[in-house]
Amino acid sequence: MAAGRVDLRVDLAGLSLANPVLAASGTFGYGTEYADLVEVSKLGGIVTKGITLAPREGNPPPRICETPAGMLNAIGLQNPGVDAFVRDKMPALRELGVPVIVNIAGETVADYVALAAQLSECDGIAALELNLSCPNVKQGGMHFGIDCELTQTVVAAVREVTELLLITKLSPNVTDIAEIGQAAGDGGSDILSLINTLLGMTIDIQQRRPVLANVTGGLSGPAIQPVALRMVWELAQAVDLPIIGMGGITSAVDALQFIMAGATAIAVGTANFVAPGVTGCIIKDIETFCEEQGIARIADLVGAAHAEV
Amino acid sequence: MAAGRVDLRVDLAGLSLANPVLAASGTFGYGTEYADLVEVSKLGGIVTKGITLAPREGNPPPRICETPAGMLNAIGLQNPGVDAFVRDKMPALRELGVPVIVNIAGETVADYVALAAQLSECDGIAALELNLSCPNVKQGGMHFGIDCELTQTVVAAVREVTELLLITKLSPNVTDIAEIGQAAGDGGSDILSLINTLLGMTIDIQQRRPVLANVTGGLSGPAIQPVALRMVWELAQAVDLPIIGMGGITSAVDALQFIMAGATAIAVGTANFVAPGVTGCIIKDIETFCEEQGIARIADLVGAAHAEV
Amino acid sequence: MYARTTRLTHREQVGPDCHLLEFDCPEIAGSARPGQFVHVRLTGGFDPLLRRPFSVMNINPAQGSFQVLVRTVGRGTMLLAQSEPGSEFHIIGPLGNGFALPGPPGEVVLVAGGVGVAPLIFLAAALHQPDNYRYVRALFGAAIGGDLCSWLELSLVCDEFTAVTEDGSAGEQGMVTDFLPAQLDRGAGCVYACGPTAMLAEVAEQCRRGSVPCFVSLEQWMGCGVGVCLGCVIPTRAAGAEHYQRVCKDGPIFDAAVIDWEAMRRGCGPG
Amino acid sequence: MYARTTRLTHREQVGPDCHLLEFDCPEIAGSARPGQFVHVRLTGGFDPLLRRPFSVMNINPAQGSFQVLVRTVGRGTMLLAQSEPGSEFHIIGPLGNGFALPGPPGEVVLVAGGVGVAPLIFLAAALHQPDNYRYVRALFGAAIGGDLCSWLELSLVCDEFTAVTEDGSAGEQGMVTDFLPAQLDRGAGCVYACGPTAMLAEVAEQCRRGSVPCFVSLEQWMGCGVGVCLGCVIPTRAAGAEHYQRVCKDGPIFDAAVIDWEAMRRGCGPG
Ligand SMILES: Cc1cc2nc3c(=O)[nH]c(=O)nc-3n(C[C@H](O)[C@H](O)[C@H](O)COP(=O)(O)OP(=O)(O)OC[C@H]3O[C@@H](n4cnc5c(N)ncnc54)[C@H](O)[C@@H]3O)c2cc1C
Ligand SMILES: Cc1cc2nc3c(=O)[nH]c(=O)nc-3n(C[C@H](O)[C@H](O)[C@H](O)COP(=O)(O)OP(=O)(O)OC[C@H]3O[C@@H](n4cnc5c(N)ncnc54)[C@H](O)[C@@H]3O)c2cc1C
Ligand SMILES: Cc1cc2nc3c(=O)[nH]c(=O)nc-3n(C[C@H](O)[C@H](O)[C@H](O)COP(=O)(O)O)c2cc1C
Ligand SMILES: Cc1cc2nc3c(=O)[nH]c(=O)nc-3n(C[C@H](O)[C@H](O)[C@H](O)COP(=O)(O)O)c2cc1C
Ligand code: FES
Ligand code: FES
Repeated sequence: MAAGRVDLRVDLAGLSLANPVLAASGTFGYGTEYADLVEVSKLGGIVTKGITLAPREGNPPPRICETPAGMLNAIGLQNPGVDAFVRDKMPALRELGVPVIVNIAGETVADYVALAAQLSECDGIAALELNLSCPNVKQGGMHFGIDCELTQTVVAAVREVTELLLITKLSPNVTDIAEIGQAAGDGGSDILSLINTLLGMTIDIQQRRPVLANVTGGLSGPAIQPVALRMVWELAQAVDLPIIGMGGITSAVDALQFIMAGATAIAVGTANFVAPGVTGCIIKDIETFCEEQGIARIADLVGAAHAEV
Repeated sequence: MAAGRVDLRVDLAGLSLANPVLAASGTFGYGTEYADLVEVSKLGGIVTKGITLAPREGNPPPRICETPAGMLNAIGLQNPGVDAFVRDKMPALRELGVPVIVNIAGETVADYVALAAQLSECDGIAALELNLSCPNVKQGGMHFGIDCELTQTVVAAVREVTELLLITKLSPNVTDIAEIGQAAGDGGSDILSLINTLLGMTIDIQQRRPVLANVTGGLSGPAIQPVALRMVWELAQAVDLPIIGMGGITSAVDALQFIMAGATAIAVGTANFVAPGVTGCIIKDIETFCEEQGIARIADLVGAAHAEV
Repeated sequence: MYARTTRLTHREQVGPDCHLLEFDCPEIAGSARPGQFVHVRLTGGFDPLLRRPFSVMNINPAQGSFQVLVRTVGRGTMLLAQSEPGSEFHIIGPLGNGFALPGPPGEVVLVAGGVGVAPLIFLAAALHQPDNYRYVRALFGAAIGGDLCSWLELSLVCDEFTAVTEDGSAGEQGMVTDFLPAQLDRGAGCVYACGPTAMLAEVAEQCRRGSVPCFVSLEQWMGCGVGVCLGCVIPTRAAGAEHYQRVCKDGPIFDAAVIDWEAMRRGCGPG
Repeated sequence: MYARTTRLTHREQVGPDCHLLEFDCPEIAGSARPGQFVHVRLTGGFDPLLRRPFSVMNINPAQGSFQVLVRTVGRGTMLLAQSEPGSEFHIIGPLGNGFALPGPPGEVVLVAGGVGVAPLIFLAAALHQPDNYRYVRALFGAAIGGDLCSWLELSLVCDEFTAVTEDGSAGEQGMVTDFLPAQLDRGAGCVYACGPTAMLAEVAEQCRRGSVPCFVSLEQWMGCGVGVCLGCVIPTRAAGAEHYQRVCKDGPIFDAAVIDWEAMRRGCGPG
C-alpha cells in the first residue's frame, strides 16, 4: 500500500476526527502551551484541562510525585473558572484547527448543568467531557463516577440542557466499569472515555507523612496501561457507544492495543510530559503499522482483538 | 543505638513474627524452591501458593507477560490439591523454622470450609489465608472478595470450623476496600491482607489478540505500589484488625511506607523473581533505618504516617 | 544454582543483530551442563523488570567464564547488546534440566535455527568429549547467511555440518527441515533441536514418523526462572496434573513426544 | 523553547557528589538567560519516567554548548553522573522566567547554597557584561569545603567573594546567612539567592527587614516543565486565583516578597 493511503479518520458519534489521537485533559493545558514543540493542528483533537463554574486555586503543594513508571498528581482542578475560560482560552482554542473537547467538573448536578448550559452558548466546542472521575477534590465528580444512579442522574440532567456531544469520563476506581458505563449511556451520553487516574499515594518515610499534601493522588503513566486496557476491553463488551481509551499510552503499540480492545479514539496524557512530540510519533507509527499490515482504514481495527477470543 | 538492638518482632493477632517481612503467596512456592538463594529461616514467615480441594492444572499458556514496572499473571491456581499439599509439601514446610501461612482458594463456601477443616488437622500451620481475590479463575474467590455479604458469609463459615488464625486476602478491584475489610472482620477474620493483583491485560497487536490465553491477568510489581499503599492506608483508617500489606514492595523504603500506612507486617511478591535475596535486604535495611532514626521497636512505626495528617 | 554479580568480560558482534557475550562467573562456568540457561537481570531498576533467560553456549571452567549468544529483539536484549565490557550483571544459574547425556546410542543429529544454535554448540562440544563421544551431524538454518551466527563454533565441534539459508545466500537453500529427512534416512540415534517453534514442531513430526527419539529446547516467558511462579508452562500430552510443564524447571529440554504440538502451533508463547 | 536531542560533550567530577556536564545544543546555548533551566530526559525508557530540571550554569553561544552542575541525589542524577561523554539526551529548554536583568540599581549581593550556585554563576557573568554591569558581592555556603563546587567559576565573575562552610574547612565558618547582615549593612541594591529552602527563607526574612529587594530561585517537583500540568506550584501571598504559582513557568525566579514562607517552611516540596 502506498504511503499516506491509510484512512486514519474515525467517527465518534458523528464527530469526525482526522485521526484517533487526542491530547488528554489536564496534560495539554488549553492547547497553546505546547505550540513551540507540538504540531497541534495534526492532532485528532484536544481535551482541555477540567473547568469548574468558579475559579479554583487547586490543592496545596506538593501536588505531584513520581512512582515506578508512573506519577501521582493531586492538582485539585486548579482552573480559572468557566467565565475566564470562555473569555481568555476559547479564542485561541478556536484557532487551533482541531476539534476542541471541553472537560468539565462540578460538585453538584446543578454545577454540571450550569457549565453545560453556558458552554452550549459558546462557539467552537466539539464536545463536552463530563469528568465524573477526578479523585483529587471532593468537588471533582468522583462520587458521581463510582455510583451508577448518580452517574445516570448527572448525565441525564446535562443531556437536557445541551445539544453538544456528551462524553462521560469514567473512574477506574470501581468494582464494575461496565455498569457505570451503561448508566452513563442510559443517561444519554454519546461517548464514553476512560480511564481517569487510579487512586494512589506515596509516603515520605523520613517525614513519616504522605508526600502529597492532599494525601492521595491519581496514578497515571505507563504503570496503569494494563489496567486501563482491561477496562476498555470490558466496557467495549458491555456497551455500544464509541469509546475514547486512555491510560499509560506512550507509543503506537499502546494506542493500537486500545483500539483493538474497542476504543474508537485514544488520548495521550502523562506521556506528553515525558516526550512532548509523542502524539505526532503515535499518529505516524499507527499509519506505518496499517500500511505494513495492509489495513486501509484504522476504523477497521476498532475492537479487532475481540474477534479472536 | 547499637546494631542489632532494634526489636523487629511484630504481633499479628497473637501470631508473633521475628520480623515483619513475609514472602507472598504464589511467589515463593512451597518454601524450599528458593533454599539455594534465600536464607528462608531469616524471614518473618512464608505464605504458600494457593491450594484448592482438588488438584488444578491451571490456565493454558501464555500465563505471564511483562508490563511497565510490572507483570501480568494468569496462572489459574495450578496446585496439587490439598491432599498432596499436606502429604508432600507440609513436611518440608514444617522444617523451615518460620511461621507457615497456608493460602486457600475455592469456588463455593463449602470449598473453603472443607479446606479449612482439613488443614486444621494438620500440624505446623500458623494461619490460613483465605484468598478471596484471585482474578484469574472463576473458582478463585474474587466473586466473593468484591462483595461485602459474600465476604462475610465465607469468612464466617470458615470461622466455624477452625481455630487457626484467619487472614482474609482482599481484592483491590473494588470501589471501597474499607467496607470489604469490615465485612471480613465481621465474619471473624483475625487479620486482613492486601492487595492481591489488579486486573489487567495486554494485547499482541501483530496477532490482534490478548497476549494471555486467559485474556486478563493480575497486575503485580512496582507499578501497583501506590495503589496498594493507598488501599492499606484506607483500610487502616476503617478497621482495627492487624493488616499484612503488599503490592509492589521491592525495598525497605517501600516496606516502611506500608508499615507507616498501617500494616503490621508486609509481604514481598514479584520482587522475589527479580532479586531472590530481596527479602533479606529488606529486613536488614529496615533494621538500619530504625537504628538511624532511634526507633527501638518496629511495631512503634505501624500507622505512624496517620498521626501527621 | 548460584546467584552472582558477574562482570561482562567480552562483547563481540557476530551477526546483524547478534552478540556473543562472555561473563566471569567461576561457579556457573564450573557447573553448567549443555541445555541449561542463565537468568540475567538487565538493570538495577525496573525497565525491564523481569530477568531474561539465555542458554549457555559454552563454558571455560579453567578461566571461570561462560558465553551466551544474544539476538537483539527488544529492550532487554538491546541493553545487553549495548553494554560495555566491565559492566556488571546479576545472574542466576545454571538453571533448567539440560540435555540428558549421553543420549541414546547411535549417531546424533542436531537441528539449529538462528540463535537456537547456542545450546547445541555446548551439546556438540560435550558429545565430542571422550566420555560421551558421539558422531555428530549438524543442520544449521537461518533466513540469510549473516544470521548463521557462530556457525564456525558449531562446525568445529561436529563431524558433519550443513548450513541452510532461506535465500540461499550461504550453504543450501531452503528450510532447515527440508534437509532433515535425508539425515533421518541415513539413520540417527537421536535428534536434538533448538529454534523457532514452527521448526521444532516440524522436526518433532519427522522424528515421530521416523521413530527417532527427539529432544527439543523450548522457550516461554519467564517470571522466576526457578520453578515457583508456574508462569512458564508449555502444554504436554501427559495426563492429569502434569499436563502443563515448566520450561524453567521441568525443561527447557523436553522429549518432543510429550509436547502437545497442536497447542504449541496455535501460539502459546514467544517463538 | 526548543526540544532537542543533545550530546553530552564533557563530564567532570567537581565535588564528592557533584558533576559539571556540558551539552551541545546551539539553540539553547544561543537563547538561555540567567535563572532559566533545562528539562532533561534521562533514559529512553520509563525509569525514571519524568524529566529532571537543572539550572543553566553558563552558555557558550559561539561553541553552541551550555553547562549544568548536577548534584547526585537519586536515580536520575546518578544516571547523569554515570553517563559517558558522547551519550545523547533529549532536552527541552530554555525554560522558566529567568532573573530580571538589569536588576534594581546599586550593588548586587548573591547568596548561593550548594549547587544553588549554578544559576548565580550565570547571573554574575551577565552582570559583568558591559550593558548590565553591576558590582557583585557573592556569598557561597556549603556544609564542607568539598561541597563548594565551582567556587572558582563564581569568584571569577564577582567583585567580592566569601566562602562559608559549616565546619570551617574552607572560608569562614558558619551558615551563609550569618554573613548576610554585614553585606546588607554595607548597602545592597538587590539580593539574588538560590539554595535550600531554609536558607532562602532566612535570606528573604533579612531582606524584608532591611527593605532590600530579593529574588530567589525555587524548586518543586515537576511534571511537564512547561506550565501545563500545574504540578509544580509553590504558595505565594498574592490573593485570589494566583495564590499558587508555577515554578516552571511563573518562576523559577520569584520576588521573595510574594512567597508564603510560612507554608514553604512547613515543607511543601523538595528541600
Ligand atoms: C530457556 C531459554 C533460553 C533462551 N536462550 C536464548 C539465547 O541463547 N539467545 C537469545 O538470543 N535468546 C534466548 N532466549 C530468548 C530470550 O530470552 C528473549 O529473546 C529475551 O528474553 C527477549 O527480551 P527483550 O527484553 O529483548 O525482548 P522483549 O521486549 O521482552 O520482547 C521482544 C520479543 O521477544 C520475545 N520474548 C520476550 N520474552 C521472551 C522469552 N522469555 N523467550 C523468548 N522470547 C521472548 C517476545 O515474543 C517479543 O516478540 C531464550 C529463552 C528461553 C526461555
Ligand atoms: C528549576 C530547578 C532547577 C534545578 N537546578 C538544579 C541544578 O542546577 N543542579 C542540581 O543538581 N539540581 C537542580 N535541581 C534539582 C534537581 O532537579 C533534582 O535534584 C533532581 O530532579 C533529582 O532527581 P533524582 O532522580 O536524582 O532524584 P529523585 O530520586 O527523584 O529524588 C531524590 C531527592 O531529590 C529530591 N527531588 C526530586 N525531584 C526534585 C526536583 N524536581 N527538584 C528538587 N529536588 C527534587 C527529592 O526531594 C529527593 O529527596 C533543580 C530543580 C529545579 C526545580
Ligand atoms: C497532571 C494531570 C492533570 C489531570 N487533569 C485532569 C482533568 O482536569 N480532568 C480530567 O478529566 N482528567 C485529568 N487528568 C487525567 C488524564 O486526562 C488521564 O485520564 C489520565 O492521566 C490517564 O492517562 P495517562 O496515563 O496517559 O496520563 C489529569 C492527569 C494528570 C497527570
Ligand atoms: C505469579 C504469581 C502468582 C500468585 N499466586 C497467588 C496465589 O496463589 N494466591 C494469592 O493469594 N495470591 C497470589 N499472588 C498474588 C501475590 O501474593 C501478591 O498479592 C501480589 O502479587 C501483589 O504483590 P507484589 O506486587 O509484591 O507481587 C500471585 C502473584 C503472582 C505474581
Ligand atoms: S519461570 Fe517461574 S516457574 Fe518457570
Ligand atoms: S511542571 Fe507542569 S506546570 Fe510546572
